[in-house]
Amino acid sequence: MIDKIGIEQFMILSTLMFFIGVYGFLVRKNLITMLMSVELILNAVNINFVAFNKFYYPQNLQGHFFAMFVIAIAATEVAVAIAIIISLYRKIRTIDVEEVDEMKY
Amino acid sequence: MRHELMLVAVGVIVLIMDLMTSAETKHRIIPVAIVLFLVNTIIGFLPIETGKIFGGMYNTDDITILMKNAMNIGVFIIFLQSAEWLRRHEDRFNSHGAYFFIIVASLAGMDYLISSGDFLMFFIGTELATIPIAALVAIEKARSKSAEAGVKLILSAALSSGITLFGISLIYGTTGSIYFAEVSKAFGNNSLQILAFIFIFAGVAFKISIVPFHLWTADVYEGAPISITSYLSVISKASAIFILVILLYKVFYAIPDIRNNILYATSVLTMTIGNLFAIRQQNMKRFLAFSSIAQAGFVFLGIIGGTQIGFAAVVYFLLIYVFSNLGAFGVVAAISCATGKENMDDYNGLYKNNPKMSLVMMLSLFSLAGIPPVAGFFGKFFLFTSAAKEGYFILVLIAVVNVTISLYYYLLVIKAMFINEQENPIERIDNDIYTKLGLAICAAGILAIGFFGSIFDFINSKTFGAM
Amino acid sequence: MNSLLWLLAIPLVTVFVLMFCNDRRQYRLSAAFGMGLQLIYSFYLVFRYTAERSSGNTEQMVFMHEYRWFESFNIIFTTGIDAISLSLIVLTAIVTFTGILVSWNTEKLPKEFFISLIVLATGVFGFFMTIDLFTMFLFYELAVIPMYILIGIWGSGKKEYAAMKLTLMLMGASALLLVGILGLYTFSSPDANLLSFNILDIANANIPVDTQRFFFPMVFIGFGVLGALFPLHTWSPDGHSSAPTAVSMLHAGVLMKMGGYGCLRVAMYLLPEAAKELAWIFIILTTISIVYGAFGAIAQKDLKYINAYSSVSHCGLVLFAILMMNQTALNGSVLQMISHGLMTALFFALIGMIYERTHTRDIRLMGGLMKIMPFLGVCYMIAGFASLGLPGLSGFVAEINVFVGAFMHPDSFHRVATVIAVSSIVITAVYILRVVGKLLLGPLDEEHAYETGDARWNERWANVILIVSIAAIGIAPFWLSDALIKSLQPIIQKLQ
Amino acid sequence: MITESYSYTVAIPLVLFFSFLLIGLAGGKLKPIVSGVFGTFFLLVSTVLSYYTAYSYFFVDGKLNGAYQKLIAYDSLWLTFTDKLQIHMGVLLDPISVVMLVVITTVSLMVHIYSLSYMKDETGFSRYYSFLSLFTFSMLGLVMASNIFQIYIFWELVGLSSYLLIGHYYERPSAVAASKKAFIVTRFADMGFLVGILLLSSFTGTFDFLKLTDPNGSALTQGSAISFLGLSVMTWSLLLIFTGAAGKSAMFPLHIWLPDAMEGPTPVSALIHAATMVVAGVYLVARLFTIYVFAAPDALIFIGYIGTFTSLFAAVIACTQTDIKRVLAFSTISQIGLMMGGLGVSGYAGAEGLGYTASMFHLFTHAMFKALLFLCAGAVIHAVHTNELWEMGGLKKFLPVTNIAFLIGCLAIAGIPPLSGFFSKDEILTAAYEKDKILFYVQFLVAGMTAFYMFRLYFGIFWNKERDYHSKPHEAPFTMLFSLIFLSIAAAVSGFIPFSEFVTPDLKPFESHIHWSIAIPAIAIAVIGVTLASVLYRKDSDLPDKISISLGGLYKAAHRKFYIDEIYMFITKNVIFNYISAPIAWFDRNIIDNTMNGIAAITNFISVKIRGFQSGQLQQYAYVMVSGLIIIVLVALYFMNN
Repeated sequence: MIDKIGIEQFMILSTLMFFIGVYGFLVRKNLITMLMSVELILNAVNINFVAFNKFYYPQNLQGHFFAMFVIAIAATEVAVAIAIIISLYRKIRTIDVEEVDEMKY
Repeated sequence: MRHELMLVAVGVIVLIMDLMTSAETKHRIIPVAIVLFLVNTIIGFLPIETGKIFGGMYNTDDITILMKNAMNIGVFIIFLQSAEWLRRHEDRFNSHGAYFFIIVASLAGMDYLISSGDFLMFFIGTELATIPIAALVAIEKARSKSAEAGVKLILSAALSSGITLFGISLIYGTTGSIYFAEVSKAFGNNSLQILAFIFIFAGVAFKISIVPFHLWTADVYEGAPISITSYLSVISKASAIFILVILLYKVFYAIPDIRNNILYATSVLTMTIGNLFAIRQQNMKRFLAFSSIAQAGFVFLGIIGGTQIGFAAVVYFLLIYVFSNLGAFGVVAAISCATGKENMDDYNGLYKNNPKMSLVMMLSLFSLAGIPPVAGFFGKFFLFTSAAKEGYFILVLIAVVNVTISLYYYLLVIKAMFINEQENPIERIDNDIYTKLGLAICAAGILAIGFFGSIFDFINSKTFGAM
Repeated sequence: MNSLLWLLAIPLVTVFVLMFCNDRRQYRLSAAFGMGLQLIYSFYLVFRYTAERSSGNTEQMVFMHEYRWFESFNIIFTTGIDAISLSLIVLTAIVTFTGILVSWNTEKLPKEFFISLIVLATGVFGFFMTIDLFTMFLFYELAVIPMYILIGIWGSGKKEYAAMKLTLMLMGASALLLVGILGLYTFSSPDANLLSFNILDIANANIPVDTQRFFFPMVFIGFGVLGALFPLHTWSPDGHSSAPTAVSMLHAGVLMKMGGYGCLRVAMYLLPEAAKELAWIFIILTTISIVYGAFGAIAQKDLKYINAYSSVSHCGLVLFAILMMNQTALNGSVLQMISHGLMTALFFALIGMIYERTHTRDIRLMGGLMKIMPFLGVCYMIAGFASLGLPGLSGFVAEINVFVGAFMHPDSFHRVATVIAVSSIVITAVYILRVVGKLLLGPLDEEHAYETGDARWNERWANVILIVSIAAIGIAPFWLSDALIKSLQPIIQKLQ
Repeated sequence: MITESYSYTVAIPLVLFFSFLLIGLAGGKLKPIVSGVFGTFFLLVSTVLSYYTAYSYFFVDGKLNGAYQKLIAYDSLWLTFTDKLQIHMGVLLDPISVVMLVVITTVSLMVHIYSLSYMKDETGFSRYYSFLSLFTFSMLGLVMASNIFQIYIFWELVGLSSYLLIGHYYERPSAVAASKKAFIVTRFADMGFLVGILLLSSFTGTFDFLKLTDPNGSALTQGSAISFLGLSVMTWSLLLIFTGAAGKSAMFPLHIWLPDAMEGPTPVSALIHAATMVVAGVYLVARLFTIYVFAAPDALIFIGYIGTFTSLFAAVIACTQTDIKRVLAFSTISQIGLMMGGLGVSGYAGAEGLGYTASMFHLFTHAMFKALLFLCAGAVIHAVHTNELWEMGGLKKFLPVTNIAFLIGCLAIAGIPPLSGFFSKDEILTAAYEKDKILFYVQFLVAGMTAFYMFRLYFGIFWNKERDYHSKPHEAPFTMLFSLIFLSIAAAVSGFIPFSEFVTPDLKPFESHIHWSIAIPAIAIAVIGVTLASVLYRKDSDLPDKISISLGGLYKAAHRKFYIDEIYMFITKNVIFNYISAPIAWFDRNIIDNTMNGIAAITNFISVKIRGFQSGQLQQYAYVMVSGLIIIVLVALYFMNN
């Protein structure tokens, strides 16, 4: 059963994750949740890379490596983002994205 | 690879010094860092071997070196302009070392970016360039705007890199490689590949602030410390434009129609919307943000034909743009630093007490607007010429009309400085030697570059055209 | 050093010297010295030019010199003059010099004023002495921009509005112009590597008629806006009336001529087939310009507005003549440029001087000034007579050439247009005499305490120089006209 | 082909130009009287040269094979239009130009001398003399012109001098208005002149009089075949040229400026607005007579009718005016009308050219007696300081010399033999009689009216009731009297010049004699006119008032100059100013200007409207970004699949 899982399923999963991530980014009001949505997007990408590598191009490891770099960089990104969000929270006492609109027009 | 390594070395030295200095002596880092960076800049000009390493992951040639050197000069000017600001805001953050280190690191990221030969390097370069900058944008802890700008930058940058990455993954899936050279061979008229291309384009366009991916720009520029704003608007944008050209003509050259149509449409949108927003801005940083959005639209005129000379015009324009925009930002920075004033109204009667700064500002704005005899004129003219040579006359006409609109708001600033009067114009500002030097370099660049035609010819001899 | 480059070098050195001067006396002396030198040099060039021609040089352009600039685009800074550009250079030198004399007592920021003024003049000199489109365009814009600052800082009335309107309209026009120039460049040669901005090269290229049809309106309107082409003339009244005296002089006297010159040298010369096809549209517009400007002037009350509308009318005549495309009319158009340049400069100079003494420009509030300032009054009358085309002064020579040339077309469209244009001489007489009557003649209005005193020495000299030039052309037009006709031949051949 | 022996004639006008520059530039520095003497001296030089020219032309070497020659005495290229079409500045000597030289210099010299004392106490004495020099220069240049464009050039210049001299008292608003009116009306006419020249030259390809007026030349036939609105192009162009002539010579309906021009100093009126400039129109038609008569005879008929009508029209008005200078002005208009009428009825060859000869003859005699009348009027005004006829009277005992001079002038103009007017008018009437009876009867009537209104003037001034004068009127000083006496003699005797010996259209002399069958009725009607005037005005009586009241509306209309001025005023003030100029100015300021401003406003408006995109909301930014991306993808895929 499990060996019947083909590239299509991975593709469907990753696409779903990507769009769920985008959707989450667009509608969730909490900055941290938005950050998590981004993580969903990045993980969708990772699934893609790994799946493509595994199914189509097993002779090289480019996909796998790429996925690892993505994971690493996502981590740094999150670290910096969280730091900034904390800094923001200190100033305006909220992490609701709709409150973050001091600058506009 | 020397540029990147040099930058890392400079960064590390500054960081170590930062560790070894006490709070009272922190400001001594400033001259050391500047001198170090100057040395780095000068070494950058020394001859260097070109070629590929890491199996084509990283490559360097004359034009990338030229670009890196131009970016070095730009950062050097930014450092000069930020010295005063750093010293005055010592109380707000006491890590000058971090400031220099982060910028140098980000610059190294951009160097990697423009040298990249595969999508992994491209991705790493992008992130290395962006993430530290997001931290710097939010560095002014005392201002909520700074943190807000940081949040907006890091989140939207994350989204855009997610989109880019998704595109890259599709490219990988359809072509089986992440190397530019191999991807380009396998790339063709495949819907999925075009989808991927557009995703990647969107990611880069986000960095260049192309409409409709530009909305973060103004807020981030306004919220960030000025030196970071100038860094974002000049260095970051220039490197992104450069890599866009590489992508378009070294990787995705097989779809000229779609490419040109996208460029055409986004170019028109970018110029027009950037200008329309810029007209009403009162905050100088926001004003320059929108003006730089519009400028990016003009650059596409050079890119669209895909000719060698068009690309040369783009690089030439970027070189000039570095000086022009940094000149304008330098003046804004100096005034903001000395008086905290950033609004256009505050500039009324500036000429009375600060004639030299007003003149530099005027030169920079004229250069941005493309008024002869300053360099910006030549930059724009060549962009237009290269587009016209490919037959895009209507696009050129739209662009030139936009130049006229842009002239309107640039003139508003000039009007404020020279014509308007107010009872209490900004007092005479005594700039430190660094700021003066920085502004002088900008002014000299703006005045001189156009007259030396050989600069353009040199660039032209180094660039490449569509394959 | 190439003899034409001095025309750029002298003003630039003057600007440089001005930067290091530090009191008003030094500013004005060095400005006057520099521009005086320029004037002398331009006369020397006339002498050189005549000598060159009489020694048998029959090249279209003399003193040609090429400076390679941007090899990749084949942009070559090419200097060269013929009688047309030379006469306009002399005109510019005269007007600039008198402009500096007139602004002798500038109070506000004199250094900046003279620098801007000379930069503006440099743009004009550069425009007339080059024969490649790139440099021409560069100098064109260089001349337009200082205008903004000059009007904005030293102007009067709604100066900011006027300055902005003027600059934007002219730059908007230059947008069209730029596209036109790039079009000419692109089609200058079938070989993409041999494209050229050089006017003489482009003249030899065979540009397809369809292409010409597309670019001719752009170039013509682009330059035409500067030449106050109806209905795009509206920058002119506000701009002229807000500008300080010397700037009005330079602008109406010289800058507007760049429009006419450009139409002639670029639009007509390089795009002749389209010009022939599309001329009728612009003939209608210019005919309207001529009459419209003149009628508009009748209803004005402000001296500068009157003169601005009159400029619309006269510059309309320049473009009108250019569109008539024969030797006589083209000769007339160049003569009209020179003549209008001189007399409108004189007008604006006088208006400035009168304003300085009466503190008003409203003709209803003045009267009988001839009694207290006879010198200025006489000068004003002479300017007025030149403007209404009195024989013996330059305006007549120009207008006659235009009318005779225009009337040579045998078809009734051209003739009707000509007759309408001729009617402007009457309307001009009406508004000129109306102003003269109200302003200078009649009983002296005792209610207004005018600052008495006739012209000072600098003002006298400025007026005398201009009047002598006007009269010289008016009394002995043949030398100028003959030289112009020779230089016009290449253009006429293209238009046949 | 230049006749070298006459090349000195170019100095005749140039001397005066020099005089103009000298007095004009140095005028302020010189003593007034010195300027006057200078001016007079230079004019004397010109006069002597003119007389010498006339003598040698008419009596020594002007004739060849029994016909006078058209000599080009000087010629230089002035302006090139094309290889064929050029303006030259030249001197053309032929009978009419030589006659005009004599007339102009004579009258001008008299006026110069006269003005030395007449204008003595005026401010602007130097200015006056410099302008007189300018005028005389221009007028001489006009008559000596060798081509039609040169005429046009000097035509404008005389207009200018006239403008300047009418406005001599520039502080007087009425003088300013009059000068302006004179200039603009003639300018309007000149526009027709200019278009006429353009039209003429475009068909004949030349401006040159020698070519244009050569009866065998090709110029005459070109253009005749092309017609426009039923008339040949030649006729059109000549009619347009005549418009110019009509403007300068104050033909109906362009006569309105001349009466107002009397605002100028009286000697100026004598010189410019009676003797010389106003007859330039006649001169122009005479100059182009050949082409009129051959190429456009219908234009010539038109000229004859216009001239005759004007003469009647002006004579009627002259009977009702009370300002003595205006009476003289209308009389001038009337006499010029006669001259035009004479030209209109003339033929070309031999005795058929009587009208032409008569016209030039009348021009000559009229110049003498009308200048005389004006100068007398000046002397009178000088004495009583008013222009109003009814404020004068009984002056014959105060001003005996003036009285005699004025009487001679009146007799001359009335056509009483043996004074000059009789001869010239007789020839005009004869010519009209032979050609067109209607014109003859009208002119005949005019002759009677002329006698009437001139003697009305004479009796009104010198006889009638003596008024209360502020100071006792005194006779003019010698310089003025000298001019009067000189001109009286000229007016009296110049009729005996056998004009047909000298001035004929085909340049060949013919015999002319007095046609008593016409002369006797003409004398009779003149005598009737004089008698009538003497009955009415020699003594103070209320008869004139009664007559004028009984005439009612007609009198009033004539007195108000048939409301022509009001019509003009209506057209210029209401139609042109209020309905053309003001709306154009409004249109420009509001419509065109606001269109430009509107473009700017629209840009701004859009800019305000789209600012909602930049809401500060991060998620909205992301939303725009993602939807932009999706749109690009969709569009790209759509295009790819098509």
